[in-house]
Amino acid sequence: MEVATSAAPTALETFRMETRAWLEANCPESQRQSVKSYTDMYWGGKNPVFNSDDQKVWFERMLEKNWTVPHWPKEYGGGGLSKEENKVLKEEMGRLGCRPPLYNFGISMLGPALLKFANDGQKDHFLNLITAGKLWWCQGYSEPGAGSDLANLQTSAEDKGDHYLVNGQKVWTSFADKSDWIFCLVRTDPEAPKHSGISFLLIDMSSEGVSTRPIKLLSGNSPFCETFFDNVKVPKENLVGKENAGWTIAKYLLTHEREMIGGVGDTEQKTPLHKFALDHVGLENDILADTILRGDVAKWEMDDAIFKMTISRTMDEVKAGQSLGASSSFFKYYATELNKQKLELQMSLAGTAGNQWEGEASDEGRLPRYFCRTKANSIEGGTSEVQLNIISKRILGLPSK
Amino acid sequence: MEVATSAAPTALETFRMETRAWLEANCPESQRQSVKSYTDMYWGGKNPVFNSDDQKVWFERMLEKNWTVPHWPKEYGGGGLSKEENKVLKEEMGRLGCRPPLYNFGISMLGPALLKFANDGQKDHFLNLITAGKLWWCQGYSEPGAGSDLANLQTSAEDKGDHYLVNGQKVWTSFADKSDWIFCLVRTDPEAPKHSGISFLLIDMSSEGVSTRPIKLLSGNSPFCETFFDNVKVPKENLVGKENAGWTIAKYLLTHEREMIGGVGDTEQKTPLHKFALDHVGLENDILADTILRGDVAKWEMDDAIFKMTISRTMDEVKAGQSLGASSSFFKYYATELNKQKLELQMSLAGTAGNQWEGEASDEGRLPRYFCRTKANSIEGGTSEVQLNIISKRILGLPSK
Amino acid sequence: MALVLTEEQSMLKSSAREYLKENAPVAALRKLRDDKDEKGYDPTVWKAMAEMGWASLTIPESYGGLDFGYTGLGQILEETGRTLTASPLVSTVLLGTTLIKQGGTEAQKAALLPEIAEGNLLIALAAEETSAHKPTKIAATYTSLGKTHAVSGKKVFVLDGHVADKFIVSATRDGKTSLLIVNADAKGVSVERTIMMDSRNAANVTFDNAEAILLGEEGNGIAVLEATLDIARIGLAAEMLGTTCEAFDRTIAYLKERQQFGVPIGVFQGLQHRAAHMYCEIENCKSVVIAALQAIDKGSKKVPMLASLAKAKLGKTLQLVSNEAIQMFGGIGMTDDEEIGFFLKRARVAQQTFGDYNYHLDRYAKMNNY
Amino acid sequence: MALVLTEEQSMLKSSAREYLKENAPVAALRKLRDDKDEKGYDPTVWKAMAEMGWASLTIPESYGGLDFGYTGLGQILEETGRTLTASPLVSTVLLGTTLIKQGGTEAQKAALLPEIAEGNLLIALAAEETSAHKPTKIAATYTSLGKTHAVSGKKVFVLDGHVADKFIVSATRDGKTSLLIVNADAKGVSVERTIMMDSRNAANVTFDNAEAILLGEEGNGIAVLEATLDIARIGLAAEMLGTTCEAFDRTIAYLKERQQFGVPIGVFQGLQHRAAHMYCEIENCKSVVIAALQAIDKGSKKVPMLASLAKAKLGKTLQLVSNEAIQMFGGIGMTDDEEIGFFLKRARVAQQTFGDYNYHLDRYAKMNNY
Repeated sequence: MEVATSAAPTALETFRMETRAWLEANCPESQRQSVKSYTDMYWGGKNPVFNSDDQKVWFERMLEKNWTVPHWPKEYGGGGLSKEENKVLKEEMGRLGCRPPLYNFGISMLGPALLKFANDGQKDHFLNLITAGKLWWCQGYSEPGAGSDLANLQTSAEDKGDHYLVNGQKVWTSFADKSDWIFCLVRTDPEAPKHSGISFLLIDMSSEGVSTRPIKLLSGNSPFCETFFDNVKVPKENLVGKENAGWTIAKYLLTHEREMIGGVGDTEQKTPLHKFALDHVGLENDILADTILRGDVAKWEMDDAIFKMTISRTMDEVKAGQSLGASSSFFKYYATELNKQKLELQMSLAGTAGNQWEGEASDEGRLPRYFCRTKANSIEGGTSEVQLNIISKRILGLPSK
Repeated sequence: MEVATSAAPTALETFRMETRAWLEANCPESQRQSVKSYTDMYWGGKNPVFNSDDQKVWFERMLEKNWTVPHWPKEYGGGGLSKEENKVLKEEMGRLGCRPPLYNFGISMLGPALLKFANDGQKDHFLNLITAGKLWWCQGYSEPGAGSDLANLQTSAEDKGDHYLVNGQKVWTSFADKSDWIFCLVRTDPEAPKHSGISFLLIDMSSEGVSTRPIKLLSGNSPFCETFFDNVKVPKENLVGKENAGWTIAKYLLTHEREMIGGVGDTEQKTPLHKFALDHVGLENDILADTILRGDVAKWEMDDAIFKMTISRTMDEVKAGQSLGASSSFFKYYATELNKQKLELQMSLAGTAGNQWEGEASDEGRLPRYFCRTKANSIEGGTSEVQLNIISKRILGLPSK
Repeated sequence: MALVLTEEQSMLKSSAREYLKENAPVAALRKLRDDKDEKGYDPTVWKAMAEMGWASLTIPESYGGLDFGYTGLGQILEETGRTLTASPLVSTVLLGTTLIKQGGTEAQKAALLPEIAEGNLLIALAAEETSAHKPTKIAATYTSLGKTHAVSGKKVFVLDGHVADKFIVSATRDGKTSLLIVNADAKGVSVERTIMMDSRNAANVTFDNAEAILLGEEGNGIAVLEATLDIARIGLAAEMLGTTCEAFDRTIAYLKERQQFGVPIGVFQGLQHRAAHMYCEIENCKSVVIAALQAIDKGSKKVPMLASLAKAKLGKTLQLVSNEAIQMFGGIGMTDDEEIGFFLKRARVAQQTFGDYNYHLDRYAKMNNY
Repeated sequence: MALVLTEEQSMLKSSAREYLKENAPVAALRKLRDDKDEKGYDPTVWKAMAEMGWASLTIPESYGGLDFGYTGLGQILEETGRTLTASPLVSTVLLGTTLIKQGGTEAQKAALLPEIAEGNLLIALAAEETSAHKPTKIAATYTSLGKTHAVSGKKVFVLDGHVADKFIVSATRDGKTSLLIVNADAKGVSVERTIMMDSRNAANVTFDNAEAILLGEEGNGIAVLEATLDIARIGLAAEMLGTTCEAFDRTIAYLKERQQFGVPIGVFQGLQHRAAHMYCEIENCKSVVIAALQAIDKGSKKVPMLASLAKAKLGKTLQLVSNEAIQMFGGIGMTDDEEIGFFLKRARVAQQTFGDYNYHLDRYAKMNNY
């Protein structure tokens, strides 16, 4: 037990004990297994698909407690938990290994933007739908031809009085083929400088003129899609924030995304790299048989261990009142480069068996497909080059011209 | 013997046999030892200093055969050898280890420029002095504040009718304190675009207003100096090429310099790196005791061996008629980076003993001073960054804007 | 020998490039993959290659070959590396022909080499037994049945194993290592095709007392295998050189074409310096490959050293270049629609074939006694 | 414990920075070097440091110390790393005090620690015997003379060896390893100062049956030595962090100021990306240093692991940053007049002190059983 004093428990300690008891009683065994891919997750939506009864039960029980998004205000269907309570809940869920009952870009990305930039009506309407898991959201930022130059977007939203007429194309819209709604950057003023003519728009994916096409990656199938808008009518009330002021919202969201990607690191693999090495290469004279790979593995593990300390240190500093600022670029850059290096090493350690792309023996090429997939880590959510630019300009103050 | 045919020897074969015999008879034993530093070399000059009788004898014998600069035309005191003969002479000198009888920037750098750009009078006068070793030359290109941006030079030469009045400062002028003359880039038109107002001028270092100051490096003393011009009068006949057309000559010379530096690589150390490693670290289980350094040493030796093949291949291609072009930038970049890496490895291999800066045990810090000195390899003669710029623009054709 | 191609070699190379661009581009590999083609290579193309003499380049004239040498074969391989062409060139010509030349009896040469030259016979070397390259650590065994033998053992990563007519198998008996020829249709042979990430052909092959005959003399298996592998490493390095150059060329072209922030991304010095560095490494790759190929043709003692140098350097450089290619192509490079990803995948498999970078680094150090 | 400084630690750090900037900047080291100063450090500065309590930070209050902990000492070391200050902090405080605290008897602590706290006693650890760091491979021996002992052996790279009042020497007898205290003026002690590239103090010291007393118990030499070295590695890493940060700060300032082609060179993306990468590595250095310092103060079992992590990471990063600094400063950075070169030189010596990058990489792998 954490509490060894004779004094009465604090409110937070009571909350912890009650939460623990409730989770133990209510979280089905199967929902305590770690998530292996996005197909293990429940995403909600208009036409919800549960992949097991347990998943449904768990979602419904958590929904009832308003714990799908425990830290949002109660008026929007959130749990209204304080920062401290939310931390306790997370810790206790982590202790048991409970899966989040609901995944959705509405929670992780759109929600924070709505809370900050939306009007009351929008908050009321959309945040409640999000906490209830009633809409599956996707994100419409990137466009072909834009890439790192995100602000160079061409999808247009023409003012038609009561609605916008949207035309254009988005890429890298995850789950667009399954989503109910999309939050989107569109160009509302083609004459303005490129950052100034952008607006933030919510679009119903069932609108006429919206179509999607899945993108196949090097690694195989993916949740990514291309999304096409062909004379799509969008009511003006779906505009978030002011017209032509969407870039501010976009930047706010991008920082969120970057932190997510940087922080997540490698969710797929929990085994230490040297264990993987020992399994594949073995010992010789008490050291890893391949002495050159041994050095590379040690170098990687040291860098990784130290980077984790930096994450802790930064969290401690934020708690102590310092702001995170542009260092999310550092996390994004470093975490993704480390992950790529790790998979390079694993491929070397696995030898020719690691090159098998199909078949049971290789779990349908799990390793090489993940290897290929990691190559995108340093591209999506802002390339490594963009992160280095941000560091050199915003943190180091190096001149632009 | 190279020749195993029964036919009569060709003229070139005869030349080879005669040359070999002459060298064997005439090159003193001490002049067949490898050169360890510039103090072992004979540099010529108005006040010649020979560091041994052998050095004097060797110089005088070679001078008599006009072999101080064997491939220059006879009319300028050169040997008038054909390309093939010159190659044979070099090979035969290499076979015996004969030192060049005369070192001088007049030979390696100024000479080629004079041959290409000077008028007949200048050629007659200066080339004969160079082949006879009667002038010690230094080079006045770099200026403080110019650095990689060489054309940004400020030393001015004002037209005063029959002479120029030179004012300004040069840096990195090797041996300026010992030299008789300097070949110099000066600005003759301050109004012109920066590449267009530059002229190539020869200046007598004994002129009034010329002074020098040696530069101490990280590694200790060096042949480099700062050279100051304070109202120095230079006769107009010392202008090489046209006024304001000096940049062409400079570029021509720079390519020469780059090749020299790239080609030279490491003249100081001939022991293979792994021998150095074995001497310092030793074997354990039949492999180098430090397995991590072992990998680094092998990696370096492989890169070095392969780079040497590239030098051979390029020479073969040049012989086969291809032009060298901008690939001298590649040689310069790669050779100097390799050399820096080598010294990093040697410092690691030598351990704490390699950190001794003074004293007999360390030969007065030979290793760490050389280590420090190599850091300049990737700066002098055009930085690595400049070389990479040249490669990306001139070879790869990447755009500038 | 000067480190440049002869006129004949250059001509062979250009004609190969032209043929492959037309008849076996990357799109052809994609089609084989997407069609789940049973053979995994195009027999029509292979037949044409044989007709152009590509299968005969290293076969002496006395056996119906062109006796053109490995430097010539290297040019072909380099070009197939550019187009990522799946063909039996590596299995049958680079490995098979070399094994037979190095180890076979006069009769075996006379019987097999002309068939290979004609494009009628596919050979696969069954040597690897573990995921890590350890060619001389052999668990497979054979027994003598008088004139013939019987081989047992499990082999992995057998290139073109599922389409080969004959296997050449490494196995031991009483401490002697030999190579044995086994017909693909012999009893006791079972072949399981493995689909690899580069969409090229490989298989796991099990021999259960399969009938075999010795390739040449008994007990010379290690010597022939190692000599052949060194040649194969060099040939593969030549192929990887083509793959590296093509991936690089495509990347440079993309840097000039792709617009971001109103300029082609090739103006950014961060990318320029990385591209220039790759250029330097590729120049070095060209040197070691031609030096190594010529060493084979000269019968130089330096072949093993050059084989490790070439395979290591190309492995490292192709890894660098294919990774940088994806990064510089950005999101588009991650899609299966864009061909650059095929180069990344091929790079990884080629890296693991015949010993990876670390294997050859270690071997190089050992050859220099440290 | 949160990975941030307490208010007291931050204040200590700021005041140290101010003092050192004023009283012991890089110029002071240059002067000691150029004057061929006999001591190689400034006793006035050392006295002042002691008066400010820097020599007492890790000494318990009962022995006249401040008991402020190693995290506090680390802040001082970091600041001396910025100014490259030559002082007995490493030899006497980081090593000496720790050795006595870890290994000494009650009486030894009571006698020696207050003297150190006052700045009156300099201690040098004589442990290394070879150029490579192998602290537990000890050839020096000692014999018993009843109450006292006699030590013989040759020690190298003894930090502050030529100015120390007492040596603590590692030596063996009958398979037992012990630490022994030898007075610098004892018979049989000969000291040869070695001038190192960083202009800091070191010496080779020979003991020829020199009179000695045991530090604490016989036979606990390895344990005390290793525990002390791990603390010293972390302290040195803190010092190296300061050196790294200062070299980096100066480089960034130079990138903003130096004009080439009409612009500050900091606009070039090739340099920007390298600078940004260094920034990331330095952030990591800060994390591992504070985590390791706090681990000492917590008495954590992870100290050895963290010591290797910290020393390795700082060694690698300081090497990178000091090399890049010279390259980015260009020609001016190569001159002795410019101070940046002092950082390169210090980087190399610090790298070799208490085990270099490879040593700790290897040790880390061994600690993780691979």
